[in-house]
Amino acid sequence: MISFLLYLLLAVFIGLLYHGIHRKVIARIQTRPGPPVWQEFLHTLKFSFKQTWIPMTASQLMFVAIVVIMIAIWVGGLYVLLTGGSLLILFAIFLLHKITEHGLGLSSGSPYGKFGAIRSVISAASEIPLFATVGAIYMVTGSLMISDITAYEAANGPLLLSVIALPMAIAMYVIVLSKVPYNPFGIIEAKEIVSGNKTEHFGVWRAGLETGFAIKTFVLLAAFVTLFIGALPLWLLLIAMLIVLLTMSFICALTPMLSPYDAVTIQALIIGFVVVYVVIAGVIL
Amino acid sequence: MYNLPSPQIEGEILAYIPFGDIVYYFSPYTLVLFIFALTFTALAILSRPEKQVDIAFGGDAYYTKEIPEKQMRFQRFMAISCGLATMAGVTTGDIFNFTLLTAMVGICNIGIVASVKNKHVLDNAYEYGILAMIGTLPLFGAAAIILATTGTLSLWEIFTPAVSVPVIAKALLVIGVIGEGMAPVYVAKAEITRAPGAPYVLMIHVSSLLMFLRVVEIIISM
Amino acid sequence: MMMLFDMIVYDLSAEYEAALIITLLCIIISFWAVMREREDLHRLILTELVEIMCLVIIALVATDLAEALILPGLVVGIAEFLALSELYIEKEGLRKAPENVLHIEVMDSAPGIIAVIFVIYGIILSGFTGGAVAGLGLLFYFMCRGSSEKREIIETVSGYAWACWVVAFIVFMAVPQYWFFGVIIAGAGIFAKVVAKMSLIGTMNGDGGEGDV
Amino acid sequence: MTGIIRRISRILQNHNNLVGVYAFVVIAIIIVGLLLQSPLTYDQDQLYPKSIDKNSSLDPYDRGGVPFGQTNVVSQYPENEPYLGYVTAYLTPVSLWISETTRFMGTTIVSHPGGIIDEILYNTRGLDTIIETAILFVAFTMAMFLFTRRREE
Amino acid sequence: MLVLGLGILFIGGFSSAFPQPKTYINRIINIEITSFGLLLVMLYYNETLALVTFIAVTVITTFVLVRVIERREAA
Repeated sequence: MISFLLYLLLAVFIGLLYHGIHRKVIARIQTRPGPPVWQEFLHTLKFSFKQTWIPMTASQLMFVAIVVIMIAIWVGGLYVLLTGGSLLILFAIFLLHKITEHGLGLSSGSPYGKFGAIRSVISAASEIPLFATVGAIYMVTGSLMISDITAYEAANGPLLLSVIALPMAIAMYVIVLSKVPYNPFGIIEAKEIVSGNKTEHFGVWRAGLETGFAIKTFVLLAAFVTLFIGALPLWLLLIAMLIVLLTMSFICALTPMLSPYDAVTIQALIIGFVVVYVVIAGVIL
Repeated sequence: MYNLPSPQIEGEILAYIPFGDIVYYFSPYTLVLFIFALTFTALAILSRPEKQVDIAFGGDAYYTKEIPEKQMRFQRFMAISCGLATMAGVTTGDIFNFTLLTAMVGICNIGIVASVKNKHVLDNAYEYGILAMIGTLPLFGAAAIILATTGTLSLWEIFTPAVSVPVIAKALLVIGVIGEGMAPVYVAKAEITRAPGAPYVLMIHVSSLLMFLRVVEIIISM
Repeated sequence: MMMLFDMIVYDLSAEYEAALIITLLCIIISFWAVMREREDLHRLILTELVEIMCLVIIALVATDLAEALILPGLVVGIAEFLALSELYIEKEGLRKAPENVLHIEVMDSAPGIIAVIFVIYGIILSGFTGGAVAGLGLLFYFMCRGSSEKREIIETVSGYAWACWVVAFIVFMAVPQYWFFGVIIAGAGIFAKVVAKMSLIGTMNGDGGEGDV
Repeated sequence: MTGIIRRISRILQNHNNLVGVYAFVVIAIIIVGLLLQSPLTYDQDQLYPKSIDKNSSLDPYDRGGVPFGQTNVVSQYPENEPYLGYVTAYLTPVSLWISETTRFMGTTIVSHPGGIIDEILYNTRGLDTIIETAILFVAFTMAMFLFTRRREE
Repeated sequence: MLVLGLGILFIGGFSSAFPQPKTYINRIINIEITSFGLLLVMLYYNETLALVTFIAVTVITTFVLVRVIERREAA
């Protein structure tokens, strides 16, 4: 229990730090000085001590509850990842995150939040087929327990190097990419709708959200590394996560934000390709 | 007898509740989904709807939309039924029961927005409704084909490796749930969530995603 | 003694697949029509075609279980159908009441007798099917006579019937030794429930106009 | 490439195309499914199998058994239903009378409380019926709400 | 009888999918033909209870439909 709490603190710390690094790298690629890497920390701390209230137009209880739920599901996700639970639960949590995104936007009554929430539903279209990868992983490893998958990798080498699993890794990469800030698919928080679904959450609520997002980034990156490379010692895991994140920073820095429906179409095409691949592989195997 | 033949997918069974041939069960996976559905149903019961802010174009004016009391009660009723159906749907251990609950989720989802007096929302709700209705064919069709080819409806029996379910039934089941809950079919669903009444409208998304998560588990285990 | 009866036990393996493939072809046709259709009301009508195809697939299984599954399938169909048609009227804003197109002479004289026949047969049938049949009779009656003030009573009845049903279910699950009690309550409850729902449709016929005008 | 993506997005984002796209996907799945695995063999070992006794006055629903005694019914989990088969053989006095006087009212009798369908609908798969009446309930509430509101205006 | 039922189902399905002329009433009548196919299939498998219920319910669906069409024509 104590060790889990320590991991949780680490996840928050690393997640916020990586967000900062992400911003810094993007800024440098775009030849801007960019904020210091500790910026996200400072943000969160600052928000924690700001004046806080609930907007009059909001659905009061939900406005608060949704922040709590958001943090809770990702803590749960971290727990599943650490205990080597079922991969299916991890992905369920990933999808539940879409619901909280939706709820965040809806609960405030603000039109910007509403737009963000609607876009969150739109983008759900492309992220749901992610389950094709889960099915494919089951086909390859014969188990969906994360502990079994890492054991499989220890015996047979990383999944990333196997021909069957490579397209799944690509699809998964696209999915994780769509969850880091400033990504080309990030239509939910696009700047033309202010901050999208986060617009009305400020003060402590915003600090809570940032914490939740930090855990989310940590869990997703760690899951990606664990799934496709294998169980690594902590320091190696962190380095691998950072490398994955850096590749994403490059993509984020160099691509424009897509229009909402195009973002969905592109993601859906990528994942549709993977589904076809999985089906064909399944028939041949 | 009530043990999953392949616990490495969703974990060991924690508890089960028998209702005759239909047995509900909790595995770690279904428990997570159940708790989530429960949370959002509680939210729908407890929280008041938000007052959606609309900007009047051509000026600085804005106004908030209030939901009439009667309509709010109706929406809440629909959202709660939807939540109950979802809670049952994610824990059921019977394929036909699952399809029935999915159909119920579909009709409740339409009900949540049916009371909104907005032509755009109603148009989309109608499209959704048509989709939900023709979605019952793949849904029940899949259940019937499974029954005919395997001779059982219980998920435990179907999950055993000895029982092979035809690909067409699996695919029809998935597409049926997609049609009912409209999980990835996004257009109309995104548009109907423009309706005011956040805790209830959110239920549309919650229920359809949870049903989809459940069907994924069923498909992988089959 | 039993040997004398000619017992038929189905051997379906031969015909099931062929029948299923033909049904699937029919389904493809109906979905093709849905795909081509652009008009909303035509789509609504086509969904009924789709429902029928759905029932055929279930019917092909041909066990008692299949038959028990057809009944829920039917009900889901009619329920969604009714809700959607109301939604259609709402969305198109069809507020104007129609002149009674279906007004023929039979509708003035027949309803009493026909309703009584249907209701009696429905009571004899009782249970689910009986409810549908009796409800049909009442529907016909209300539809012809046009009655709106009884709606609240009917709604209340259907609420109690539903409660009855749930009680019966609990009896079956919690105290199975009183199964007999359960059967009777359930039969009566589901009967009343279905009758009430069906006759509600009948009272809805007038719809907003003629009762008040 | 961008052109294609734009065109696909434009089709998908129009809600009038939604049903058409869905129908197309279903057709595609049926065709592909049939091609992939055409022998859909019927499993002989079914739950609640039928046997038709043409000479019984309960035809086509005579499943044998003694009233208030166990009858053989193939259900999924018989241990959950200690009184399985009791309902199947029970006839109310009215239905008993009908069955003794006529020979062609089997359907009428069996839909009367007591019969294999009741066994399934009430006892073994009672929850299905609950859900299905709940669907009916919800859909009617929705229709009545819209109807009443329109009437009040 | 099964063959006949499926045949009627097919013909009815086809004619209600592509009715000539394409009016609401025409389509509904064609759907009634299809439902006869279903009735024959049910009869073949001795599913008489389902058959009776189906007959009762089809009347209601048709009724609901006709009501909607009436209103549409009136508007």
